[in-house]
Amino acid sequence: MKGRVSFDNDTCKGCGLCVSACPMKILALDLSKVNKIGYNPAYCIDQEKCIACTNCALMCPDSVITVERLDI
Amino acid sequence: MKGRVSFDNDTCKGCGLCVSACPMKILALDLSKVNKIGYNPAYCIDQEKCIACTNCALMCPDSVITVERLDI
Amino acid sequence: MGKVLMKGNEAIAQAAISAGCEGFFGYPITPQNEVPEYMSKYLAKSGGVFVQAESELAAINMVYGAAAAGARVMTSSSSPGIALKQEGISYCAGAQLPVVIVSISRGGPGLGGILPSQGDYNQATRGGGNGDYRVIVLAPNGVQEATDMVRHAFKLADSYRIPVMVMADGIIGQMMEPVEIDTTPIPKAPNLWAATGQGKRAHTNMVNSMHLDPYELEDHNILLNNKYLEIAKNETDYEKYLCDDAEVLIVAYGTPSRIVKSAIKTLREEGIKAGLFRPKTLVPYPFDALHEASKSVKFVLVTELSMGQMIVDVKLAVNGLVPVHFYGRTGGVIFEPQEIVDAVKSHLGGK
Amino acid sequence: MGKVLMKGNEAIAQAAISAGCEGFFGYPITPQNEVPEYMSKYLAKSGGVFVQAESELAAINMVYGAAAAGARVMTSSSSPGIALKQEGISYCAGAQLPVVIVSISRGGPGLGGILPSQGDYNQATRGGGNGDYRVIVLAPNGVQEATDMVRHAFKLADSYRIPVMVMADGIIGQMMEPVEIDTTPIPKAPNLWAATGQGKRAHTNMVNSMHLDPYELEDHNILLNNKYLEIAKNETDYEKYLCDDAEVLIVAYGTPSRIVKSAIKTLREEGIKAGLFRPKTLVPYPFDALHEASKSVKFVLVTELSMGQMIVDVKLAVNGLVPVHFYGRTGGVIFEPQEIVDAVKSHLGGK
Amino acid sequence: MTVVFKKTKGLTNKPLTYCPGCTHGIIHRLVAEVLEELNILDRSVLIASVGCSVMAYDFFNTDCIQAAHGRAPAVATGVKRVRPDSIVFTYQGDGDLASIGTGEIVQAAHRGENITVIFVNNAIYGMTGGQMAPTTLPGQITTTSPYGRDVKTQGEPIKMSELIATIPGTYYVERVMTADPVSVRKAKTAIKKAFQNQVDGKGFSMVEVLSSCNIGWGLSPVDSLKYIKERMAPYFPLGVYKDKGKAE
Amino acid sequence: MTVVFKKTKGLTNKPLTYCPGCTHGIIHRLVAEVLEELNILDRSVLIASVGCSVMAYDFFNTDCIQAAHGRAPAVATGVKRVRPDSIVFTYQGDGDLASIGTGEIVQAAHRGENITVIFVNNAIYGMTGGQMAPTTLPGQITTTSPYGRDVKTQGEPIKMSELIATIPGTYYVERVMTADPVSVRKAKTAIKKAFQNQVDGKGFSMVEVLSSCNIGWGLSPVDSLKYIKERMAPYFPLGVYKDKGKAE
Amino acid sequence: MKTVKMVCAGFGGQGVLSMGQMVALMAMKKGFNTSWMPSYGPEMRGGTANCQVVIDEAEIASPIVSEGITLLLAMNQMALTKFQPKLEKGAWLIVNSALVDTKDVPSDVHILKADFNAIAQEVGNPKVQNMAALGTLAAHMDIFNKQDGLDIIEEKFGKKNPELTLLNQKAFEKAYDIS
Amino acid sequence: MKTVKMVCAGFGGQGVLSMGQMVALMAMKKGFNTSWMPSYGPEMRGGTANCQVVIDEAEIASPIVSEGITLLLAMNQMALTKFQPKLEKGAWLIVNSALVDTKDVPSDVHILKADFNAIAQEVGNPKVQNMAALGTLAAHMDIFNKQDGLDIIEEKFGKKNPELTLLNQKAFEKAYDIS
Ligand SMILES: Cc1ncc(C[n+]2csc(CCOP(=O)(O)OP(=O)(O)O)c2C)c(N)n1
Ligand SMILES: Cc1ncc(C[n+]2csc(CCOP(=O)(O)OP(=O)(O)O)c2C)c(N)n1
Ligand code: SF4
Ligand code: SF4
Ligand code: SF4
Ligand code: SF4
Repeated sequence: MKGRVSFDNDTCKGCGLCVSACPMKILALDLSKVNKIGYNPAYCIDQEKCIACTNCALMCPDSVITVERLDI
Repeated sequence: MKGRVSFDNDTCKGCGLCVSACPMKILALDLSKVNKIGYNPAYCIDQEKCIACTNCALMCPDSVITVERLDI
Repeated sequence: MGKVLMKGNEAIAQAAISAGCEGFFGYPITPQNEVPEYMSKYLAKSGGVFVQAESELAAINMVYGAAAAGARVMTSSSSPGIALKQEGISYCAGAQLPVVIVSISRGGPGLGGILPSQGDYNQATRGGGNGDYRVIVLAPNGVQEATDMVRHAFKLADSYRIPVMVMADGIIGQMMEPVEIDTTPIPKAPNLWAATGQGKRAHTNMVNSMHLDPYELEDHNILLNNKYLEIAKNETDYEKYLCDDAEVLIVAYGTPSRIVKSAIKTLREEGIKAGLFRPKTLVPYPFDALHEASKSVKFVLVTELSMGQMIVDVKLAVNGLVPVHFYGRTGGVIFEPQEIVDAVKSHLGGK
Repeated sequence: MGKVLMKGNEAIAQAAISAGCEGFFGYPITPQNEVPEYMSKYLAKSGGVFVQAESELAAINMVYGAAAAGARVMTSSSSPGIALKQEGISYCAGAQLPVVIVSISRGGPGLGGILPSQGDYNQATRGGGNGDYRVIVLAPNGVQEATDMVRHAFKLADSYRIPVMVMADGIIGQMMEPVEIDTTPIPKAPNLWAATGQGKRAHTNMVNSMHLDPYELEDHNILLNNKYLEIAKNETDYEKYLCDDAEVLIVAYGTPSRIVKSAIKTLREEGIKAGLFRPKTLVPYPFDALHEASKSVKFVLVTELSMGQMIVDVKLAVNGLVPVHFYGRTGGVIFEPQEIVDAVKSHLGGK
Repeated sequence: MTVVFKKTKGLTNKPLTYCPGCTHGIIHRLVAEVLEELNILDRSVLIASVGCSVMAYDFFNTDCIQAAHGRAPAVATGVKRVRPDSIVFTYQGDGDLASIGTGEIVQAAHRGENITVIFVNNAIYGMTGGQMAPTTLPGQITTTSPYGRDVKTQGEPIKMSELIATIPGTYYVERVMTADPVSVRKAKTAIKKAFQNQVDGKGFSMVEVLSSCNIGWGLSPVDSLKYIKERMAPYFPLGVYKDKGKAE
Repeated sequence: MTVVFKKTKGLTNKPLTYCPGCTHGIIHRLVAEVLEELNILDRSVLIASVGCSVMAYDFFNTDCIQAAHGRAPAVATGVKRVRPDSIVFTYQGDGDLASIGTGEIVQAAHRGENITVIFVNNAIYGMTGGQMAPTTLPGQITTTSPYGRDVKTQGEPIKMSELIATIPGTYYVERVMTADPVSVRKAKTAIKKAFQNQVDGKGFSMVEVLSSCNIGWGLSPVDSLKYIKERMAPYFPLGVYKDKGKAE
Repeated sequence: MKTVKMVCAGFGGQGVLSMGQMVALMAMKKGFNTSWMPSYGPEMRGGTANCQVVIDEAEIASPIVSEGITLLLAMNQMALTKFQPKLEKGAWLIVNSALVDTKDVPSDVHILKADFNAIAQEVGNPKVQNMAALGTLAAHMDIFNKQDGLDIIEEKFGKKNPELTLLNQKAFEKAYDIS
Repeated sequence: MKTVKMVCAGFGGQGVLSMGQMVALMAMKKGFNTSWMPSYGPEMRGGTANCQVVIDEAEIASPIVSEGITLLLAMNQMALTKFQPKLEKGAWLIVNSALVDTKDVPSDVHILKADFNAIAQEVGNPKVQNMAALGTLAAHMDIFNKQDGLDIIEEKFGKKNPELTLLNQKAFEKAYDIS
């Protein structure tokens, strides 16, 4: 694991832009949940693979995403 | 004489644009006259030299000038 | 054609098409967007021209040009957009052009809000354009009347060569009601004055609002004023509802007048004889009829969706005969019948 | 500093500079051109900013921006130009910005003429911007008063956070009269609300006229209205001239009021007791004082350089007490004292 | 004798109200001659604007509409759209077209309106007494740039032909001048083309004419012509800025 | 762990009111990040315009002024002239800047106002329900071009960066987009430059950002990004249109 | 007849606006006065929508239903939360039981529930949940019968798309029958 | 004192506007109320100009002199033609005899003539003809004396250009003395 991505779930609008931006294809919308504002929020299906490229965060219109990098 | 130039005196505003446009330098303002609208009108001092180039008429903002050419 | 359920804005647009509108020039603004949208879809199909102008300013000036060229034309907008049209409206009035302006008003001032309001009464009736001029202002109380008035507006514009405004609150623009749109063709007055290219005419035509000589401009103003007096004589219109035996006269226009009617029913059930006076033309205002109607009442209550603008015309009409009170809500808030009932009762006081 | 002979427009500009005007944004239009011209020459020298805007629309929005940033600012224009500013004025009023607007009016409607007129009374007092709002309107009767009122306008704008218009006819703009311009500094009200960059402030500032929630917008409208009521209580101003024993009351404002004074002298010489009531604030209008003054007269004669616009306010004030008559010239024609004398006599009739 | 030059029928008999030597008069004549030569006087509708040429409706022998300051292209749009067979042209100064009317001219070009625009650039507001225009030259003294136009605070003069040429809807733009007989002849050719384009249904055409305002500039009429050539033309280069016809 | 990306302090905590996937949000963030990085949040004054971003005053952590439709550059002029030390920027849509506000944007550039303009071109009027904008693509269906934009009667889309670049007063213009992480990074660089120019007193800078309106376009958020790249960018080529800094 | 003051509210995609329109249309066909008023403007963004339908024998006083709602269709929880305080006593509430929890609704309100999602799913298209709601509504309101609903659906979709008509009618009928 | 209602009219270059201003200035210095009003606007074009000066002990009623002119300065024939019908009985008329023919002026008007062009020529600058006119005017009007005129010229031109002051004063004096 090089990176970690976390979501401020209740501000996510489920637009999926992060999902399509992730080069590792590790993001998805959680169709099983509806958040406070009525959307299926995005989540990371495999944190291990995150390379902390910040692409998802760059594309998120609602500043939902925080990205951290493993300090080695 | 190749041409003849005539002026509608009472519409002339004495601006002198024709005078400066004439390649033959045969036009002038008549300082001895004041026309109906209060200006010194332009006139031709030497009709003989007119070459009917229409430069004067082209430059007259008030369409005061008529130019004729001698038919030979 | 029977009744159909239609959104006010669309019905207004369709009414204009049925009236033979040849050109529509407008700009988007809530809550009137369906007018240009409908026009973009259907006007060209019936031989007219739709142009989305770059602004309200451009729109009113396109209308000015098209009307000057003799076409039957319309524009529409809402509050800040109508503010931007003021210079152009003054030009149209000055040049005596028949144009129809639809105003679907919302809350102000400034950007304000987008919900229904009657805060643009002054804007419509006193203008804000410069100089002595008047435009006719019609105020419908629902979708059906809005379509009828739009058609009527074209007739008036044509026959008096004057801008006519149809002013409706955002409710009328946005709601759907059953409506039947008259499709009778409206003949056009001959417009021999129009600037269409000289053609075979003996003289050239000129459309203009400038008169540099003060005496000429004064004559022109007198001519405009005489025209207005003529219009006031012929075209003033209003509705009276249960006024004959009324002890309380409520004055309201537009959609709120319907709320007032329902309040009047309640009041009458409780033994209070209230009546409604509803101006249908805001310019010319039914001063005389309202004066008459106020003669036998205890007081007049003016109700508006504003802080009180029409009240000035009501006071002018009543001219001191009886007290004139006011009840209003504003900003997009719409009063309930009960609020009117309560207001009437409070002014009746210890009775 | 003693009296100097100055053109009205230049004196107005100088008065603004003396009042500490920090920014002027305007656009040329006759008959107010000397205002921006003077400003371009002298305002920067006294530390202010002069910008020739690309249009009246831009000018009023520059003023809006500069005022929102806390500066003391002014714009000026004439009839069609003021029409174009209506949306912006409504924004200024909505956002509660202290701005001064000078209107030097000419004949209308449309392009009209350039000679003096009072046909913009409605434009000034009823706006044409959208929504419920008021601006204060001051009406000077000459160059001296114009300068005094411009300075006063800045004070009022500041202390009430409201647009203030100084409306003068083209005569005042164009003529020269002896004038002494007060140079006392006018302290600025603290404008903690201004958007100047957050700096060390704990919170950010926001200047805005939009309120999407109707109840919020209603509260805002009520706030604006309360402010206006406060202004009406404190700031209403007028002049009475020979009113105490008057049997005829003439109402006039601006330069024409001086012509009326001279007519009154003639009338009194002929044994007719006439008096002048001159509103100095058109908004707020001196309704109560005029009502009082009309109590003991036979009739009221309203005189305007228009087809009759202020007459509406006069009628509201008189409220049916006595007849209200009208005499006006328009289009740039200015009445002579004798015309007023004749009008009074004709209404006195068989007397 | 054959008449080789006489006043065009495109102008009325009313004396022009321009100051002596003002080249508005030359431009009027050129336009009128073109309308006469193209035989479209009876189809033409002039949209007069606000500026010294506000009364152009008195001078052109065509139907006319007087437009609000800056709005002539919008008015022209209204006319042309409902009367597509008429020949519609605006006649506008630099205050009118390049300042208050910026939006209208840009957007008429953007829509590709099939109209003709005669843009008279005299680098000043003539009518209102010589205030600065957007085209006033750097350092030029006017009544609102009394110390000379300061490009730091008042900007560098705008170049409308260049600007309008970038708009995809524009069909033809050329800048000409009225400084001498040669340039006047060229100006006429450009104006003719701008009208011919409209006759042929090609779309938006504009001719910018560098013109004089001797009163506003404080120069003699003759010196003003020199000023056009020596001061204005270098800043506002003459030439064709767009011609879709050439590209076709 | 080091945080390599988190929400900027340049934005407030209020949730954005834009539709899901609307790239207005990305542009907001980029601007806010730049203000934070340049350390000018406390000097900045946002001029919010009328459009979907009308409530931008709620989202930026700066002083704000809400301007009338199209007039933001005039409002910005007013602010900047009386408060030259503040950093003044407008945030405008294509209806606001390229239609009703054409005059104001052109003339602010013409005067060389030292302000920064963020121009969000989404080829449609989002706020009012998806009407045609001057930048709507040929054939694009909107609520006022229900049969697709017809270039014959509605013109070809206007290219504002190209147009503004012709104005002598303009210092810097670049067109960028928000179609993918790479273009978003480039967009930020451009925006930063546009603000740096203002800090350095250089003059008028504008960044045109091709943005999405998935609701107005009737596409999914992800497809909208494709539309930007594949449909918009070819018509509105990305790149620097003017940079006086380079020329210096 | 007592004035019907109805509000239909839900997410953007749930078809509440057109459902309200069809109620008004049915009322019109039956000879009643009626009005339909949408919420409009920026608040539409973010995915909630509502409309107000008034039905009356007399002229419609106000098309705005701000208080005294007699009939509420709540297609999601937010809708219920927003409009419940404005229900009048004895009002009717129609909810999509799949998404809405009614435990906090006061007892003086008559609740009609059905799982519109399930019905739509059964019929084969999740989009027709609004027609299922229309079915429940028609079953409840005296002034409408089953045929009115089927006819209005026919009228609305008939020409364009017979298949869609059938689908919608099926959803309507299913809900009508179980109500 | 009877109200002075004066009109100064002539060609654009003849300096009638500033001449009128100096009359108003003199009046102000003398403690009178006064106003000066120019003709303005497009009619200025084409080279005619005029202004109106009112002087009064009481407040100035109207600064516009449209009728009842008591004093007319006509610097050219057009000026006389235009304003003569508006002269009141017993009015004073000052004309530039070089350019203006007064044969049609009614006998109830007092005419003061001088060749202002000639005077200006003598002094050496044709532009100062307006100061010559001022001289004639000052000589005629009770409220002014010679020194008033000399002072006002000093004040107006003094700082900028002492030479010009002298020139103007000379023209003024010459005309004053022969009047
Ligand atoms: C709305 C409006 N604003 C201002 C004016 C005043 N005005 C008349 S002409 C003019 C400018 C004219 O300059 P330009 O267009 O360059 O033409 P020119 O007179 O130089 O030929 C202005 C500002 C007006 N009539 N209307
Ligand atoms: C004077 C005026 N005209 C019209 C409107 C209505 N209006 C609000 S936003 C808008 C257009 C917004 O489109 P755009 O600028 O492209 O921004 P977007 O919503 O797409 O972000 C319009 C026309 C208004 N508020 N004021
Ligand atoms: S981009 Fe942002 S809002 Fe969109 S799904 Fe991802 S986290 Fe949610
Ligand atoms: S026609 Fe030519 S030669 Fe003859 S006068 Fe005119 S300019 Fe001179
Ligand atoms: S002011 Fe200038 S532009 Fe106007 S007519 Fe005179 S010279 Fe021509
Ligand atoms: S309407 Fe379009 S531009 Fe507006 S917020 Fe929604 S997606 Fe964004």
